[in-house]
Amino acid sequence: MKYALRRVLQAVVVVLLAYVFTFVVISVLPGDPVTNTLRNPQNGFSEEEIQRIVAYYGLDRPVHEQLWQSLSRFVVGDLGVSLRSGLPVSRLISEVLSSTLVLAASALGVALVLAFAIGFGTQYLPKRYGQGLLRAFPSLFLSVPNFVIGLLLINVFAFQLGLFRVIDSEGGLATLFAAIALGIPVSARIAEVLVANLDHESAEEYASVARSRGLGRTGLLLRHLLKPSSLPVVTVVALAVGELLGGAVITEQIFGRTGIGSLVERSVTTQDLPVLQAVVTLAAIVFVGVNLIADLVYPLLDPRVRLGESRSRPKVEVAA
Amino acid sequence: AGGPAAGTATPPKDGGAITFLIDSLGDTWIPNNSAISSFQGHIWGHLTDKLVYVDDKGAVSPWVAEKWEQNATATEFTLHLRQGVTFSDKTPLDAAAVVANLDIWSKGDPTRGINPIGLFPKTYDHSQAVDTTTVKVFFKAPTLGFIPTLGYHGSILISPKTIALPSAQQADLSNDIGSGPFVLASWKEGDSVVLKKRPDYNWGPKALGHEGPARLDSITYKLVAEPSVRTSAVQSGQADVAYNPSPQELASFKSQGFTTATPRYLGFVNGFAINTKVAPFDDVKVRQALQHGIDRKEIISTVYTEDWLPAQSLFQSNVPGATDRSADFAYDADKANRLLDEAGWVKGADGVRAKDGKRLEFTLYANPYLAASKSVDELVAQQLGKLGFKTTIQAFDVVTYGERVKINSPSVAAYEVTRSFIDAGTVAGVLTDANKGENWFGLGQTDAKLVQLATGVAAADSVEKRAPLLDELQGHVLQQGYFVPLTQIVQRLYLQSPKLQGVTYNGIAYANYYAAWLG
Amino acid sequence: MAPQDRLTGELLRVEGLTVSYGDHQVVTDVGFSLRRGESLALIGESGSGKSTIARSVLRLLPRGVGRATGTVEFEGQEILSLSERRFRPLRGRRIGFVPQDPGNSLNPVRTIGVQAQEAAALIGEKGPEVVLETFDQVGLDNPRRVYDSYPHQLSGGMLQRVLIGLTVLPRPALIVADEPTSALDVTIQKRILDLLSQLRQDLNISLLLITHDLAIAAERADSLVVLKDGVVQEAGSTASVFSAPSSEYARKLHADVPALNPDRYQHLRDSDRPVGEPPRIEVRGVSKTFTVDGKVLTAVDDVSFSVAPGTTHALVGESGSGKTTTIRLLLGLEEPDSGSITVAGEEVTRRSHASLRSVRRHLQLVYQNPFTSLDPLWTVKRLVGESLDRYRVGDRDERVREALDSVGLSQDLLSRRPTALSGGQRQRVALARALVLRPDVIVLDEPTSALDVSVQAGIVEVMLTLQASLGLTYVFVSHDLALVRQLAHTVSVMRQGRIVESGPVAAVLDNPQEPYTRALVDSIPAGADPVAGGVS
Amino acid sequence: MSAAVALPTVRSFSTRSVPVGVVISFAVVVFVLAWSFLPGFFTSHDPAVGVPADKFQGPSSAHWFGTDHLGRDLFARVVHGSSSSVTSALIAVLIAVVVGGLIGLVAGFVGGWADTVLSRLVDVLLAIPEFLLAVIVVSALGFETINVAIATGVSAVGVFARVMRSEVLKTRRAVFVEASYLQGGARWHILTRHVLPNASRSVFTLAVLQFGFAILIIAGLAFLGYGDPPPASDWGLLVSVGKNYPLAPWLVYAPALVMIATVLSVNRISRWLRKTD
Ligand SMILES: Nc1ncnc2c1ncn2[C@@H]1O[C@H](COP(=O)(O)OP(=O)(O)OP(=O)(O)O)[C@@H](O)[C@H]1O
Ligand SMILES: Nc1ncnc2c1ncn2[C@@H]1O[C@H](COP(=O)(O)OP(=O)(O)OP(=O)(O)O)[C@@H](O)[C@H]1O
Ligand SMILES: [Mg+2]
Ligand SMILES: [Mg+2]
Ligand code: NI
Repeated sequence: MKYALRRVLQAVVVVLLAYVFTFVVISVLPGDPVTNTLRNPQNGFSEEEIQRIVAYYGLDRPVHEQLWQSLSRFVVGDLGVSLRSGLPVSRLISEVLSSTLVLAASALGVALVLAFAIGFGTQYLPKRYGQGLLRAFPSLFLSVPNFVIGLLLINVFAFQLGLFRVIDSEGGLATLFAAIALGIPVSARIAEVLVANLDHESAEEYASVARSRGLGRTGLLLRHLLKPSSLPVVTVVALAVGELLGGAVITEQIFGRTGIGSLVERSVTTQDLPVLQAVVTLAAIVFVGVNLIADLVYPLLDPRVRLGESRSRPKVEVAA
Repeated sequence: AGGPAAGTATPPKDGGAITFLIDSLGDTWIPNNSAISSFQGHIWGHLTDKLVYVDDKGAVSPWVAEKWEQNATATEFTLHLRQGVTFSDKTPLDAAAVVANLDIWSKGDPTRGINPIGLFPKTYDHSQAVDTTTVKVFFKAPTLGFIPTLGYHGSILISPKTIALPSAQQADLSNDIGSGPFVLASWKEGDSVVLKKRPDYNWGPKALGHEGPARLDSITYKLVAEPSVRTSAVQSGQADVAYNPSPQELASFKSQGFTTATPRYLGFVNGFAINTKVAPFDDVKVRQALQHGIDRKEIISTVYTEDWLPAQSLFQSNVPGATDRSADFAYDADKANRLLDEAGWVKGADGVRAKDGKRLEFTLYANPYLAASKSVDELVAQQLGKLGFKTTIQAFDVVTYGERVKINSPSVAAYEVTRSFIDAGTVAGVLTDANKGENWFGLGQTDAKLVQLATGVAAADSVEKRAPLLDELQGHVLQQGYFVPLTQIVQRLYLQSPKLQGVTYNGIAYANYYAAWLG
Repeated sequence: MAPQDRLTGELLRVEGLTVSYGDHQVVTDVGFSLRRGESLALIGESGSGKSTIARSVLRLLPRGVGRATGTVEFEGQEILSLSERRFRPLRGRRIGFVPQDPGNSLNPVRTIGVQAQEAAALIGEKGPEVVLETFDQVGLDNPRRVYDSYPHQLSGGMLQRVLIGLTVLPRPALIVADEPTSALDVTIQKRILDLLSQLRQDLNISLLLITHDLAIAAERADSLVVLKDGVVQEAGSTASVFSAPSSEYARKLHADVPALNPDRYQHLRDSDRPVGEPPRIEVRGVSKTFTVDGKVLTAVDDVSFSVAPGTTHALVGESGSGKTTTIRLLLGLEEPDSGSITVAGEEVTRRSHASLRSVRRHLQLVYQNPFTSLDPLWTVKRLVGESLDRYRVGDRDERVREALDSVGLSQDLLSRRPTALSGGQRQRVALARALVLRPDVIVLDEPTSALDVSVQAGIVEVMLTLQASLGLTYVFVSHDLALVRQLAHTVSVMRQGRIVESGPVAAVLDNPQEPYTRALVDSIPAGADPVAGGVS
Repeated sequence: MSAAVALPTVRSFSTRSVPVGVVISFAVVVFVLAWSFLPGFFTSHDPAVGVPADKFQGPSSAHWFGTDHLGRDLFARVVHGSSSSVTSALIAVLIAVVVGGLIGLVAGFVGGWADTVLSRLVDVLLAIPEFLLAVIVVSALGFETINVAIATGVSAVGVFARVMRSEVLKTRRAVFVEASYLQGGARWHILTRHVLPNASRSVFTLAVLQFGFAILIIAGLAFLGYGDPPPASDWGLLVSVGKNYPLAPWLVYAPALVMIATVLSVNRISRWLRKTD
């Protein structure tokens, strides 16, 4: 339990640091949505007017003061007000969060289904023909820019086949196809690990021994190989959460969905610092939280690993 | 085609819902702070009314203000309001409400983070409600542009209750009460705004040729950031209007039977304001060479379609007071070459002209407010390249652009203008630095003729007296090469389902669906 | 299958068996036969194809890669060409399999019980009773606990018992055992082998035993097949192969097994050495504890011994008894909690790395595993020469070549990297690296346990020759008593961090005083004793 | 008898045959590199100047990839854009390798206090989703291709730091490092001669893989409009401009296919390197 507590504390520190980090990075560029809107030549504001409004938002104070103020607000749960829209950041986020979570969860579902289909396929298909092709899929999935997948899917399934309507962007099928676009690269990562593990596990001595006990291919796969091969998938999935949240920026843009991703997109172009900070911190919380849970739950799944042991979950090498 | 959409094939009928795909829903919904947004203007245009209506020819006609008078020096105006106009919360839109609006437009409220309306005349002094339907407005100096400005997209009439709210609440669109033909049904930040018709609406502008409530039941503005997704959705019948399709594809859509609309706003044409302090543009010949070296026809045929018009002056040709000055800057490559030769710029081995060891070059900053700007600049760079004039293109996002590209800054030799206005008098405030003018050409008040013309335009107390001054001013600015027009600007483009009819476009090129119907 | 086959005839007949992995042929034209109730041993060095043959018989060659041709007849039925569906019922039911490494042979994430049920299901049993009964039969103390455990919670010996139990549970006619004990401690090896023999007799099961250990084969099998590079070198009854090996290879193999030739290197070992000099190494009352997960573990407990110059001192004991820790203390790689150590009169404990440098010149270590102790990116030349550079010794190339010569390595290897060397070659490189500074003392931590017997014999010979010519002092760690008898002068037997017995090799091994030492000595396979002597 | 540890089999050191897929991958990479060094050799068209009258022509023998909205030859633009695409991906990888590698090396080798501080920093970098991090960084630096490359590099620093650190830790504990120490090796010698070369091997393989991903991330950022102004023709920019013309789909698919082929090849090579390690 001491271990769990330490991990939680560590996670909290990381989240706070992520908050500060974002602030520092974004503050590098002097620019903010307020001055930006004001400087739109259509507006024709004078310099004094601009200064007055900037002062209202406290944007003229030294950076460290701003950071201190925003950090002390953040700690008590106040995310501040969006400079761009003037709405409370917590409201902006709570409005779009569920949409992104649904998308990310569906994408994860799609990714898992695809990955396991590939994984099982490699164990069943004859080595020479189907397998080579199947094994090439993860690589291919990882090489296609996700916006190309998105544009392709939307073109074919929404416009050519009319399966879903883009304006109904939160609808079931629309969400499914967005999830496919977002999930494909993730499925590749999972499949890579899964296939490697299935190969590895099936070459393990215990697989031979189990077969020597009369088990057939399916029995071996389901009773023996599946569980140990899937365990590292927990790690990959936990890491993939980051990719899902990051990838949502583009997927949401293409599929015309609201969500954390499109919120980031909009806020970045206007340098809406409070929103960006909140979103990045939220993403960090989700990522750190999921990984924390994975760390704490893993020992329950894998009898070999005990909580707090230095080698807890197997570290999967993340390739970017 | 500009103006009302073509095709009135089916008779008007009531009912139906349309979907309008838009590339952004702007930033904030605080009415004062957002009214300028090119995106939110669509929604404000249906949620709110204005005091006057300005059509796409710049003609001003009554709306909430039934009639108005002004004194001889154009410093005092009296507005007579229409009776019985109410906000959607049933409170009356009366003289007191108008005074509240005028005050907040002109001054904003810095303590609440509410900006003034940028283009509202700075000469505003105060206004008072004479009775429930009469408002008197006082100015410190002649303000010819006041009445047309009331039809500008910023001047939206909002309920005084809303105006009194703190900014965080005004930012919630559902708190923003207007008197328009539509009311808010629902909205989701960064996603969509759904409007439904207001059944008791009965005070639309006469100019739109429709009375009573709107015909359509609802309008959904849905944010779809990808241009290709917007157009494909209209093409496949999933939506009715796509905002800002790429101009080059319009012809092809048209041939497929879709309606396209490219209304022009009132304002300056798209062109370069030249900083005469920056080399090589400190030489009038180089400026003139630039004017004559640009092939506007090729721009239109390559980047745009024949719906675009070449510039005839520095104003769009629909602006009252604009005159045809195209001869002053007509495309003539030989002339441009000659001018550059005369100015002493000699072509080097790499095809770039040079003088005293300096190359003839400058940077164009593509205007992020105009989608086609990059393509136009690329083409201009190609054309100038043939003259031996090297042009580099720099493109920034809106934020960086606002930071780095400022008009009249020494690093910006040519500022790409995209600016709408409702009254040509605006020009007086940008040409020189007199009266805190924007000093577009970096001349300060050194060009006496320019100063004199600008002051004359500003001080004019009637449109008739102003017209000849305006004409002379346009001629002077163009002959001196201070401004290099490109094309008349179409900043708002629409791709539309052929079923949607009766759409109107106002003087700032916003589509209005009050009178529209689905065939 | 003919009825008489059931009782007496041939159970398994292999003929012209050829196996290849991809286009790499590893077993060529192998043939042998095994009669009902008898046992046959396949022996040969690592990589000679023993496991491959076992897997061919069980049809467990890796899918898609391994391909077997020839004939394998089991109970009169040709099984290589049988469809998987028809063959599957034979696996487990008629042919059982005991694997080499019990630690890897059970699914690590499922309980023993779940896996045991798979074996019970072969004979239609559902409940845990049969399994528990079998566990009892194979000598597992607490069957219920074993049943509920995960593999990692049991020791290697227990796991091997479990595996043997699962194999015999369906009462197969044949058990294929692939090195069933080589991953286990010596003392446990003997018990497991005894268990197998016992069950075999009780249940009348035939055994195809695979081993690299001639001594075990001699002790346990009725007949032998000797393999080299996938080709049968010699086959016949154990007695005949032992008494009159007809092939060169079998003769050499026999000669290289320490247990069968305890006095092979006597002449080298007992050559002249100085007498009366003070001990080169003195270890006095050294203790070392580790704290793991809050638990204190005494790895070395009050250990003392001394080594005379030019002699070999062996440290023996089962795994975890503290041998490696002791020598790490000796080298100054760990700090003892108490006690003192001197090497050539110099204290090595409680000193900094810098101040130890001068001692280290004369004190070198050869690690157990040559696959991890050589930087894979370095060439042999750099590896061997490293210490010369560090200590700025001149004529580097000359001394490197000399060192390679002395361990019997050709100069051609100078520019190779470890990955391009065999295990034996690597260990020789490690030895050369230790020798190149011309130290007085070399510490060797199980230097041959990762190597084949014949390779081991080569290394041992080099060691002893060097000792005879250079007067080196060795501290030699091993769990192999037979090897210790061949090359050491003195020995300390360790158990749970303590030295339980020590003294001259002959005295300790021939006349062990402690029960633990006796158990260790007993577990040396005796070989086919009556005839063994006649061969050396 | 020996406790025959499962040992890696000594591989015969014959020249292992290189799989066909890897050969093709190398060919693709060589081609792309050739494009970026000698674009003029592969196309005679000017990437920046087109014939406006020839705009939006589909792929043909005259214009292999068709022409764009200003009538410029798309193939020429792809070829001329490869230099910048390859360079920016290289910059991204370089930043990730150098900065991440250094952090990982110091954390892993120095340990203690430095490790704690650096590891937290790395945790922060890893906790922010990579693409999000890149978006934030590029928005702070300004939307230019070089900044996009820097942002992409920064976003991968965490991964490289972690891999480097664990490799350094692993190598530092390796038996051969202790052996070198016993041979009289000092800290610096061990670090530079044993730890760094061995730890770098997996970092190198990862770097090759990252090169492919960097191309994708840079393209993704370009897709969002964060890239160089025209007439730059990085692959990502080409796709990002091309997507606005749905009636001319080749403007998206031609550069996208080049990108996919390149990334696929690089990934294949990295995988092969990892296997032959
Ligand atoms: N799956 C495989 N693919 C390719 N080659 C293999 C495979 N398994 C074994 N080999 C090779 O086949 C040869 C024989 O291996 P095998 O495992 O049968 O030897 P062994 O006699 O059992 O050795 P050991 O004593 O080390 O267990 C070796 O050269 C080995 O490298
Ligand atoms: N660095 C360490 N930290 C914690 N425990 C250790 C450490 N090194 C050794 N031990 C423990 O000390 C005990 C003795 O280990 P040591 O390696 O000396 O045994 P050994 O006799 O060499 O065994 P083997 O024959 O398996 O090599 C073991 O229980 C081991 O787990
Ligand atoms: Mg084997
Ligand atoms: Mg040991
Ligand atoms: Ni052994």
